Amino acid sequence: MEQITTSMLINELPRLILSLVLVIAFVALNALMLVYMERKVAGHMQKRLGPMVVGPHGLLQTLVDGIKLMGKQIINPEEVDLPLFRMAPILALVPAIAVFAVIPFSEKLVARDLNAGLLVVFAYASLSVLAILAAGWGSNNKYGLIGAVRSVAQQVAYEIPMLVSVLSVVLLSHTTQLTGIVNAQKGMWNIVYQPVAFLIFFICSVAETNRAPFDLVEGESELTAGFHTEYSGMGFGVFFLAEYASMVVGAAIATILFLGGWNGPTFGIGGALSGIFPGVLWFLIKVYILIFIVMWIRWTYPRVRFDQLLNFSWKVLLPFSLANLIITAVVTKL
Amino acid sequence: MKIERNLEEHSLYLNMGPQHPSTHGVLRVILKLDGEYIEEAEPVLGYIHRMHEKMGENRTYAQYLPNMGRVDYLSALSYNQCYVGAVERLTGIAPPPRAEYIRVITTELNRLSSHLLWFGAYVLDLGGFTPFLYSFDDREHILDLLESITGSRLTYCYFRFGGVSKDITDDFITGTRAFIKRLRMHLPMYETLVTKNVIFINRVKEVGIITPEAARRYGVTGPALRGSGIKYDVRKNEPYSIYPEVDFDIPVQDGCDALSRYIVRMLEMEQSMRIIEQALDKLPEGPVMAPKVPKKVKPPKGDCYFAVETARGDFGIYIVSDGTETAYRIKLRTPGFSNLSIFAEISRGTLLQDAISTMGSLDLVIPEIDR
Amino acid sequence: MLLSKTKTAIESIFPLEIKEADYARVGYHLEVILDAEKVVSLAKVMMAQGFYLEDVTAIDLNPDMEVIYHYAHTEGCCRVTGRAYTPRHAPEVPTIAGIYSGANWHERETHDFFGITFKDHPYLVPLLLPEDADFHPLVKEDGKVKQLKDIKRAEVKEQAGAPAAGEGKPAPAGGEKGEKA
Amino acid sequence: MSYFGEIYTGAVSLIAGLGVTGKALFQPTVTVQYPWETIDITPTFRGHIELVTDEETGNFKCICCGLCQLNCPSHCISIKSSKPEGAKKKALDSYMLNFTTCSLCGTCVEGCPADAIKFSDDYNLAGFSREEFYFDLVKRAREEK
Repeated sequence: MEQITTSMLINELPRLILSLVLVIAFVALNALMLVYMERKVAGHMQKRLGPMVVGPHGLLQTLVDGIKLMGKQIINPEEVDLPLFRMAPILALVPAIAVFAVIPFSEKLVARDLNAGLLVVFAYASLSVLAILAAGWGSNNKYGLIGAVRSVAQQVAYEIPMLVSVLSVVLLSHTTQLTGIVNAQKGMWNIVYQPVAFLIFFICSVAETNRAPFDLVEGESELTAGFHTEYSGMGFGVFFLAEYASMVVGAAIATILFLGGWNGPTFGIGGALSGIFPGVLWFLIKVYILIFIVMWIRWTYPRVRFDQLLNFSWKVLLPFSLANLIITAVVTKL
Repeated sequence: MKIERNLEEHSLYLNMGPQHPSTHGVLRVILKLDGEYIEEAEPVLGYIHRMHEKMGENRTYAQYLPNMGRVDYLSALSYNQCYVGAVERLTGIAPPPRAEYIRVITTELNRLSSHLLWFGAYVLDLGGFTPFLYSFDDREHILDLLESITGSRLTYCYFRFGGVSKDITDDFITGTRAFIKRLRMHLPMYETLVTKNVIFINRVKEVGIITPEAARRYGVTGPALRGSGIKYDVRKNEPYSIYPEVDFDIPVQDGCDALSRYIVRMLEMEQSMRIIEQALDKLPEGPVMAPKVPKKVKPPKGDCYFAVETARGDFGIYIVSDGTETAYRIKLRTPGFSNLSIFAEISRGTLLQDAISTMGSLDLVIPEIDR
Repeated sequence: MLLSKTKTAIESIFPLEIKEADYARVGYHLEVILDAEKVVSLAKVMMAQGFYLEDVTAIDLNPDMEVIYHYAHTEGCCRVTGRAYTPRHAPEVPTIAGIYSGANWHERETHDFFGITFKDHPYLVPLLLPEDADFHPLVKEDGKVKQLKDIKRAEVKEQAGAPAAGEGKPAPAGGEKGEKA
Repeated sequence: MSYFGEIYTGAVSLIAGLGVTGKALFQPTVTVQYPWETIDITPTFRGHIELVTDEETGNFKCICCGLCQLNCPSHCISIKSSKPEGAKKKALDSYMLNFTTCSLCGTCVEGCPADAIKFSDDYNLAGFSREEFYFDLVKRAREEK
């Protein structure tokens, strides 16, 4: 470990601030775009048009919605646990933003290229459950409480197969540094070697972000709005922002681990395409395709039942991911 | 029936409704929960009670007709049919055959629209948003068709004592045939999207078990009863109007669960389409109103009961006349009332999410329950 | 067949109270007129015969309120109407909620509307009316309430005139072709 | 069914579901952008009622018999009429429709012996107060002219 010195801090400070500003801007912009995209995708899947009024094809709709949310009164219901209640939205957003510190958008475009990047990602990601628990418990609402309790069980159940499936990627690339994992995929993307792990990881990341069909935490048909029932204005808005931020994180990690990160397709006929776009663009294209699939899933399926959700994780995902890990370990040692 | 609150226990009392996304209107259910398991459920009614029965005593027979569209706004024409049927039985007015055919065609279209709405709303209850809009897209065509005949889109007041208020047009007939063709094409799509979906099946299978014995104790009727393996349909058991002249089946499933009730309704849509097609083929010429209907309907003294099969079950009207222009007593026996009364029993011991899918599978329309 | 079977079953307990009704005109086959205490034994018979309860309701009459039980069968077409009378000033009927669970709500509703007390009812509080309602909307005002004879069909004449008189009338339910079948 | 069989059929059903919504994504939408686009109202549409004027004389067809007022289940019609001196027929002074309680059942139009009232096709009704829906049909008909 290097010794942290004052001069180092001074040298690093501009870079840190720049990264922070860029990441926050990226997250906010993404949320605006993704909400618009979600509404358009949902609309067209349902033979509707989606937002059409504000701006050309409703492009400015989410911006206006955001402004409206900011203008709303922030209500603190009686008998809430005020510190927890107010802290929860921030607690949800901060880890989602902090994760971006280690995500490499391209070879150079990474705020901090840690050698244990993958671990940092999962450490931060598991914090989100705390935020939901704080929100549900703090708001002194029975729907919120049930939602929060569901969230804990769900996160515990889905984190394990997710980590196990990621381990097999680590076995392949011999590193937990995210740039290292991407570089290891120069020749061939991991999805080709690890389709099962990819599928498990993808399902788990949908569940981790509490997106339909795994959105039991908010499950509006039984829990009205689950953990954020009592939130108004920007309190709700920040949760919303956090949800979309963690959606991007999930898709980004999946891209890095399985879809070759910023690498264009270097195999088959795709090899010719690789040079067309710069690395960042390749990365973002893959991320948005994954996000589109998440949306597609959301607007197609009904919500699963809670016990079945847990059963699916413990009885299907976990055995499959473990088997996959063992097979990978054996094959790489051969 | 009543939930006693005991603060010593570690139970959670959850007040679901009267404003709740899944109670379809203003139904309130007090739930006593142990974790997510329901220990007791107590439905609380009356939030949209309008005392339709009292209105019947204060209005003339003709003036009470518009009320029928408001009792159950989703199958208003079945209610129209029951009421005019009861008054016709009481007074001895006989509608001409063409009117009877038109009544059946429009009522079955109305049943289709009710089932389509239920399908969408049920999947919405289970968290699937998209099928809801697909079924509304189809339902909109029925509403357009019925609007072109009756003049309203939801609370129809179309049948009259001794006939119907307006003859159907050729446009309506071609439109109906085109719609049936369209719906036949769309039903397999619903099947792929919902019926076969593994998440959906897991949500409804073996959920909300209504045993045939319990169904009889509570007086459950309609698709909820037919999902418990009992082949009872007023249209077959006690045929009225022109139902004996058309060929149709009564779909029955014996799973006793929400899935069976779901499948019964989906199969019923096909049967409704068959009835409409046959009725359109056989549609006789002639007037649509009986020749001598008095301006003021004044049935003789006496009582009479008339029952029809609505989209939700057996709806009966019991009229007691004292020989004047207004009824002495009108009793509306609504199917939803009995169907909901079983909810407390079948939801006991199930998960909160199962209660939602059970409630949805009963196809509740609260105004009809509260009257 | 169902009809005759039901009739025999009811007759074995209520030989005097049972009457056959003209289905085409009134929409039910059998009518059982009982003392208020006997509604439970009728419910037991109906349960044993496989009937389900359509509804429980009442009519406000002077001097006795009429409580009505509609039963129907799922395996054919047979409707039975039970009628019991209870004094208007203090209406009271035993509950049948112990036999037909569905009667629980129907009786609560009737209690709301008419103020009829159902003896031994497990939970007789307002169902459709507000919890603190102290009125019964379907109880008629004193001037408007009628007697039983005012709402009954003039049957005496018809019976005297034998079936011929009934057939001579313009078919009462001629439009309901199905019912003749 | 076996463990793997269940997973397989489940996965197939899920993919088939994605196919349905995916196809819909590229199908034309059915939305009508309401304030800018409208659909035609059917001729049978039952809006609120309007007075019919006789094309020859330009007077209202109403003969002031009061049947509509009598037939209305919700008592939302009230007519005032007078008989000017020397005239043969009664003349309509005011025809008030309380649209807040009207249930659009059409009993009034059906019962009218002179065919003097009809349904309008006005479905864009909005207002800020209850009073805006107490329609004076005589005034409305004159304004329309």
